[in-house]
Amino acid sequence: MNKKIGVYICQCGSNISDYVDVERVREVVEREEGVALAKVTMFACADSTQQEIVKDIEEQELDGLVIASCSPKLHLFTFRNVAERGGLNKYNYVQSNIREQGSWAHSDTPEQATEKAIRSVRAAIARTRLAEPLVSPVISSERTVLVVGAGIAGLRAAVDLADAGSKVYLIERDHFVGGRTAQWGELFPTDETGGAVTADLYEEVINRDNITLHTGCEVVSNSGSVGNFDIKLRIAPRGAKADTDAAGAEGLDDFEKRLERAIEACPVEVPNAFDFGLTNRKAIYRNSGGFPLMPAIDFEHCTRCGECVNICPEIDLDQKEAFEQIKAGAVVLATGFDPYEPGTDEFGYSSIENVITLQQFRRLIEISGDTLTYKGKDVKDIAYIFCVGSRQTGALDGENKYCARHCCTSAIHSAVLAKKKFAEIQNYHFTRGVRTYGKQESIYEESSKLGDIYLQSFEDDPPVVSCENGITSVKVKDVLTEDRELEVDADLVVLVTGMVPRADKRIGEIMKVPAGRDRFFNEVHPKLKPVETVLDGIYLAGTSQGPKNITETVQSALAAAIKTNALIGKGEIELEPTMAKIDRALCEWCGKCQEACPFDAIDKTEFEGKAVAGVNESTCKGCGMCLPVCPVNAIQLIGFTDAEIETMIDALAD
Amino acid sequence: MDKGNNKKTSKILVFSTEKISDPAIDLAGLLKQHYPPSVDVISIPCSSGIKPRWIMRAFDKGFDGVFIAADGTDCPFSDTCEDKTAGIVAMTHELMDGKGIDKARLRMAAICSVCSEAFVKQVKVFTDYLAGAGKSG
Amino acid sequence: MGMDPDRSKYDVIVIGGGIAGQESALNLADSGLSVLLVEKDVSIGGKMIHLSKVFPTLDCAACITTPKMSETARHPNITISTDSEIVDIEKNPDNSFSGVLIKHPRYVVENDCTGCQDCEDACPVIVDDQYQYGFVGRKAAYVPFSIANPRIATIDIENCILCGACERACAADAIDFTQKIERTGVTAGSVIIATGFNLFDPAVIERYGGGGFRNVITSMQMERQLVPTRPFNNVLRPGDGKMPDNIAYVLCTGSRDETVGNPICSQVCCMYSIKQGQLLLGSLPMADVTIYYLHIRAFGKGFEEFYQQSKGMGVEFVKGKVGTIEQKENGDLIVRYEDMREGRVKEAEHDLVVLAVGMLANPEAETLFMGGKLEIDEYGYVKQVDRLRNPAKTNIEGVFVAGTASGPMDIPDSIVSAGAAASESLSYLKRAR
Amino acid sequence: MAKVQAGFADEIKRFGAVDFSACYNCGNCTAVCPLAENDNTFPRRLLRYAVLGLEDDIQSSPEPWLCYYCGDCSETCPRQSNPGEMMMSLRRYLTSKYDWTGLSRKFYVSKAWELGAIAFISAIVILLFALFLRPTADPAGLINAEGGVKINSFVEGIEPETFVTIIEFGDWTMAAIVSFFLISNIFNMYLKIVIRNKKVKVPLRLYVKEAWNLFFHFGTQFRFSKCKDWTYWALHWLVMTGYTIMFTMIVVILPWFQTERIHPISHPQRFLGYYATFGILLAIIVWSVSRIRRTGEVHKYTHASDWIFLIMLFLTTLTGILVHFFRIGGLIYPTYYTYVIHLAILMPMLIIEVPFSKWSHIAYRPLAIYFTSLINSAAALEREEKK
Repeated sequence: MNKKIGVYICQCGSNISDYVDVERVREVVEREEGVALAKVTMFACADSTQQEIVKDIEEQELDGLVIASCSPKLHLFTFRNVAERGGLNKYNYVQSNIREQGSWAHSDTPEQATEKAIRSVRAAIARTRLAEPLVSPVISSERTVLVVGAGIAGLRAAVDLADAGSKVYLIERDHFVGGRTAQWGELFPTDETGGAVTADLYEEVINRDNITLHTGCEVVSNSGSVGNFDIKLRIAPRGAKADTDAAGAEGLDDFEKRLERAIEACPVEVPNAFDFGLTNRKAIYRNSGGFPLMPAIDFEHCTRCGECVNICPEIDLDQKEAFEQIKAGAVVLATGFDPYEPGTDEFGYSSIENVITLQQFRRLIEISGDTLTYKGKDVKDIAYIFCVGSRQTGALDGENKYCARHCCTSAIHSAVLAKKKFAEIQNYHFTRGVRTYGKQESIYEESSKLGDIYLQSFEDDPPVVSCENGITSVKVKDVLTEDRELEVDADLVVLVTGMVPRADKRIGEIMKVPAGRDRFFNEVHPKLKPVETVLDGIYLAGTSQGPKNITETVQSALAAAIKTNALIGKGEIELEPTMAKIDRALCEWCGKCQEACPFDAIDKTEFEGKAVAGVNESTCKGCGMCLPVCPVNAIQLIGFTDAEIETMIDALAD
Repeated sequence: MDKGNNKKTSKILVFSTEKISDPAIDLAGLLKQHYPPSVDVISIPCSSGIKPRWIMRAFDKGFDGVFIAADGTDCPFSDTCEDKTAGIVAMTHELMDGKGIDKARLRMAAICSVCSEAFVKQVKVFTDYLAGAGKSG
Repeated sequence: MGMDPDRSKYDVIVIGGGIAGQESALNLADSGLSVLLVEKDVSIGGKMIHLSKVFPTLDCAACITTPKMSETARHPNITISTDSEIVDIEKNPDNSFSGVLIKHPRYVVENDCTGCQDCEDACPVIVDDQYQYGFVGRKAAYVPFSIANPRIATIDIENCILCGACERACAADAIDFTQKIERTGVTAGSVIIATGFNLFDPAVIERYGGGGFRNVITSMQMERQLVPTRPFNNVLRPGDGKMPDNIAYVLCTGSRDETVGNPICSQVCCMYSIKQGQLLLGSLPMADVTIYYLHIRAFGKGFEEFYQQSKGMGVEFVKGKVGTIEQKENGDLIVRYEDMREGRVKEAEHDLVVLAVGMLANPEAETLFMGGKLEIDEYGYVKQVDRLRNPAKTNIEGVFVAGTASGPMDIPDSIVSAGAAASESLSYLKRAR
Repeated sequence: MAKVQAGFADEIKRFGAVDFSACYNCGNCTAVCPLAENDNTFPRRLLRYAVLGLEDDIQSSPEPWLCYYCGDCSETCPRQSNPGEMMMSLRRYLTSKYDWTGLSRKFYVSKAWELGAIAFISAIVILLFALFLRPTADPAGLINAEGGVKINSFVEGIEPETFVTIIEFGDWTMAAIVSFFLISNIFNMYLKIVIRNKKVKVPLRLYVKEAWNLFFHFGTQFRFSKCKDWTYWALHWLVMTGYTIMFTMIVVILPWFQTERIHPISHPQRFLGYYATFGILLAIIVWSVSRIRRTGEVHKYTHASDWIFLIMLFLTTLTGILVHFFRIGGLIYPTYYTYVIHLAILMPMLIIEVPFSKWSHIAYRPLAIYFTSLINSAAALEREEKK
């Protein structure tokens, strides 16, 4: 108990010192037992302060360090590193959070915030007095990455992961890769088609030996953690071999034709989800331009008539689902988004015939011939209603408060596309304020110059879609025209629907990835850790983290790739030493701890002739679930021992 | 606790979890959603790792209430967390009964990583309850 | 620190030590590559280090940047060269890149200086402090700013009168007026351009006072007034030091404006103005803040919520571009705008006007390569030649672009883009081997 | 509830407006405009009406006439959508809409129509001279005491007084035609702006009370002086006064103006004539150079009607000057032939430009100010009554 402890109280510029009297905190804690020095700093995290702390540790021979500053979520590792540079064991450093849980939370009561800060720092000092120097265990890590989702983010991440030297499992729940991007035609700003972009990436993926692509595949379970995820995959039957080796000597073109005939032969027709139900497809199907080349069987609707097999013997209606157990060092979630599905009668959706979503409109442009027609009628005047399912505030109150970011540009680009492709199109945009940020402004300008008409409303007065005598019209109180009531008759109303998180939450549940306020997977910090999750070894790519356009999606996929590589590239990972420790003298094996452990990290072992519990260090994650169930209190969690917790309770209670 | 001291705001000890509920409490601060400053927080890895003796220690040392900001279904370790934490509360309640401590002085609620408002509401209601209980007792 | 003359071969040269350059360098260094980080200024940190709190989380910019700066400075795989530029980059037949690293003399021996600021006290010359955007003065011998990295002195030789006072004051004998420009040849397998952006200078807009009105400031100047290391320790209007109580924000100053040659949106001004509005309501509780806007571009994660929150806090939002600003005798300002919902022209009086200036391309990127081989887009930014597949790729194979060098971007986007540039650079090098 | 008519923008573009659909409604143009005020804001609001095709609203708006096209709006427009030229085009459009004959629209959108009409009227004038008026056989009596040419005596068998009366009759006929069309167009304008105004009813007494506006603004062009560059106003005022003086002299007091003898230079007839000629000529030169060089926002975009107007005015002035100096120089035949050509240009210019084209603004502008003041005063009265 003779530790010499250094205490630093950070003003955090003024974030802390505006409300907490840091000088008073310093004066009080300076008198605490073991405190060798107590200082106030402007920015504890600044390099110069770090150097000063290192110097203090060395010169004053400190053996404990307390920094009262922001949340440890931001700078725990920064300061542990400082401690180490001073020659201190990093676990002899304790952070006291007097900003998020101090000055900011109690900015209304500065005096009491100061008192709370004093208690918090004293508790940290008390804990430091008892802190043991710990050594972080190092585990070996698989140089394998599981990428979930083979949309543009997953495909692109897989390529760079593989190039950097990792083995990659790329899995896609659908039978075809490319995700949403494959569904779009010309893309902003280069006017390359989504099909072309995904085809290129697919080519890159299959040309790499160290990428294993599974389509029709999803994660069933995961029992491991960082470095060693034990993941079980289920591969749904495709009804055919996924690769095109089958083409053989026949040549690809002839093989193609045969596949077409096989599809032609299928008697079953169901709505085509790829075209958002605008067209039908057969029970044996391919997405337009989709990869892999081989068609897949929709077993839900297939009648097993065998017509297709007669033409194409490569088709195998008896294929069974398969399971594969893999080990991965890290996981990249590139699971994408769902387009927002408007409710019945939301802006006339599903109650008025010619009201469709932006995604349907994109497909409609793709599948239309020389003229744009919807349900057999020529389309000339198109009304676009923006922010459907996004920015749901005011009169449109809903659960999606966020802006879906890509849709303004996407809708305007689609409108320009339609205008260029088809004759006599007139576009009317009912916006809530156009958000073509950055260089995307150019498409807004182009569309205006082409004669697109923009109207605007605020959240309290959304446009109204109605249909009378077969004429659909949109009315709005236009803020750009003295709040005048204006009306547009439209042949087609396009609801500019944004992105929402996937309705299928299974992967999040299996990997236990938390979601944010917007229900997308949450990053740790938008600036410090934008592609990381709170779970070590699990990274986010693309729109699984939030709405993005394609460039941004690819950027985040690549950022996730390099972070993943940095983590597992060395083949070993340093772990937190926080884990359960059994007091074998006390333990009288009852098995309750083993039952409580979710990681199977506790086994029955023998010690001096009696049965006791033993902890497997590489599988113990330090959750502490075994602690309270022990009837004889024989288990301590390293870093959270009874002594440490209780001394903190005592300090806080004073 | 000294009964004559009921004018003082009730002291509450919160057990939060490093990955789930502590970020929510941080967020409450970030958004300046004020709550009583007599609420102190100890952060641990998982709410199902709280020992009843820690809670009893807190009552012994003068805390009016103990609040477990549980991981709930968001627990990164196991989906059994909720039940296990509830089990800890039940175990502790027995101990509290034995010492004649009002069982309502221990509360638990799942606080997700962004449930800052829920946290603030919980501790405010709890504080009010404890203040009322102090007066009547 | 400083250049080791024997070490002139690197895996990657990162040009620009702002947040994007640092993030790229760290990502590559963590992946085991050696990186040379070249920074033109005397400290790394770029623009971000001078900001106050950043949206939408409102954590202080310094709290995020300083640890990153120390991590970069300490990383064994990263060599930093401040006060430096790299010119005449060329692609060699073996696909490597070589260039000339020019290190400008600091007139201070980097390894000897302790950052004690004694020279600063001794120096008799006072000039405008560029890091405080002209609000206060600094000496000719000075430590750039309190959280600079490296935090050592430098001598502003253009303003120095060579009196020698600093030399006499320096206990460490670190002042050395004999330092010369050093030129070193460096080679690397790949180059990342992270040269950032320039701020729009509103002096060209006459109807906003052309830089002549006393109480019209830029958003960057307001940013400096809001940081903890601020010049006045409070928000004051520069004309007379009065605490403002009615502040106007003029959005799209120099952005989305063909007349100044910048037709695109700067992507950050809406959000930083909203953020400053929130911070101002915090530091001047009695003040009114009015934001004159065209469209609020709150598009990122948590941005719309942040915008709604500031409306709830009482920040006024007025749709309409400010046409003219006029200065009254007492320094107050009259802004004229159209209220299109009422069909009327309105004038409003404010005691401080903040011009939300946008981003412009940094033309330096264009001159890095021999013969101007690097392709620039129509807005002057480094051209991304394959935005949909390889967003960091430029027209020169092996050269990548990170952050705002490729276009306007906020901090989260810059960081992600820097990660992408690092990843593409890493893959490029691995494929080449 | 108003229906949006997307095609209307194209109709406006026929009258000259360039890329105005680029507008993103920032309101900068209105805010920088020194003339936009209170309820009469422009140009953005009018541009907006044009984009949306709110025809009735445009036709009932006096605002296009309240704009003097200083070009500030176009110069500072962030999207370079030329609100100033848009307002100019709206004036052309409105001129065509006030005109019930439909001729105005034809003249504006078709060069063939406009040039054809000019040629037609010129031909009539020349034909009338050629058919009915024979030059006198004896040129000796055509020189007056001052050695100049007698202007009213060149037709055989017609006394100078009679000649002046004939020309005066021609002038009056032209004035009658011009006035008939102009006044009926003005009435149309009055209906659209004041009578069909849905917001207010103008009480009769206001017509008298606000009448000073009409004369004051006609005489001073005061609003124009509020534009940033006073030289624009000065030049315009010079032209306007010169034109008015000239018009008065040739139509109202022709016998006083077109005299047989040449008055000394101090005589007001010569003095006023020189003033008018100088003013008009200066303006023609400045405007033409500016339009050719495209200096200043105002003259960046030139519609065919602008050039035709300038050329006609120039030719009229030039022939007028020539007649004057040929007279002084005693050149008999050049004087007479030039005089005929002068009339052959002047007549079509006045008949076409005044009621159907550009020159109608001399009436529409002060009237628009008058009508605006009527509406605004009426609205103010109604507001007061409500209180």
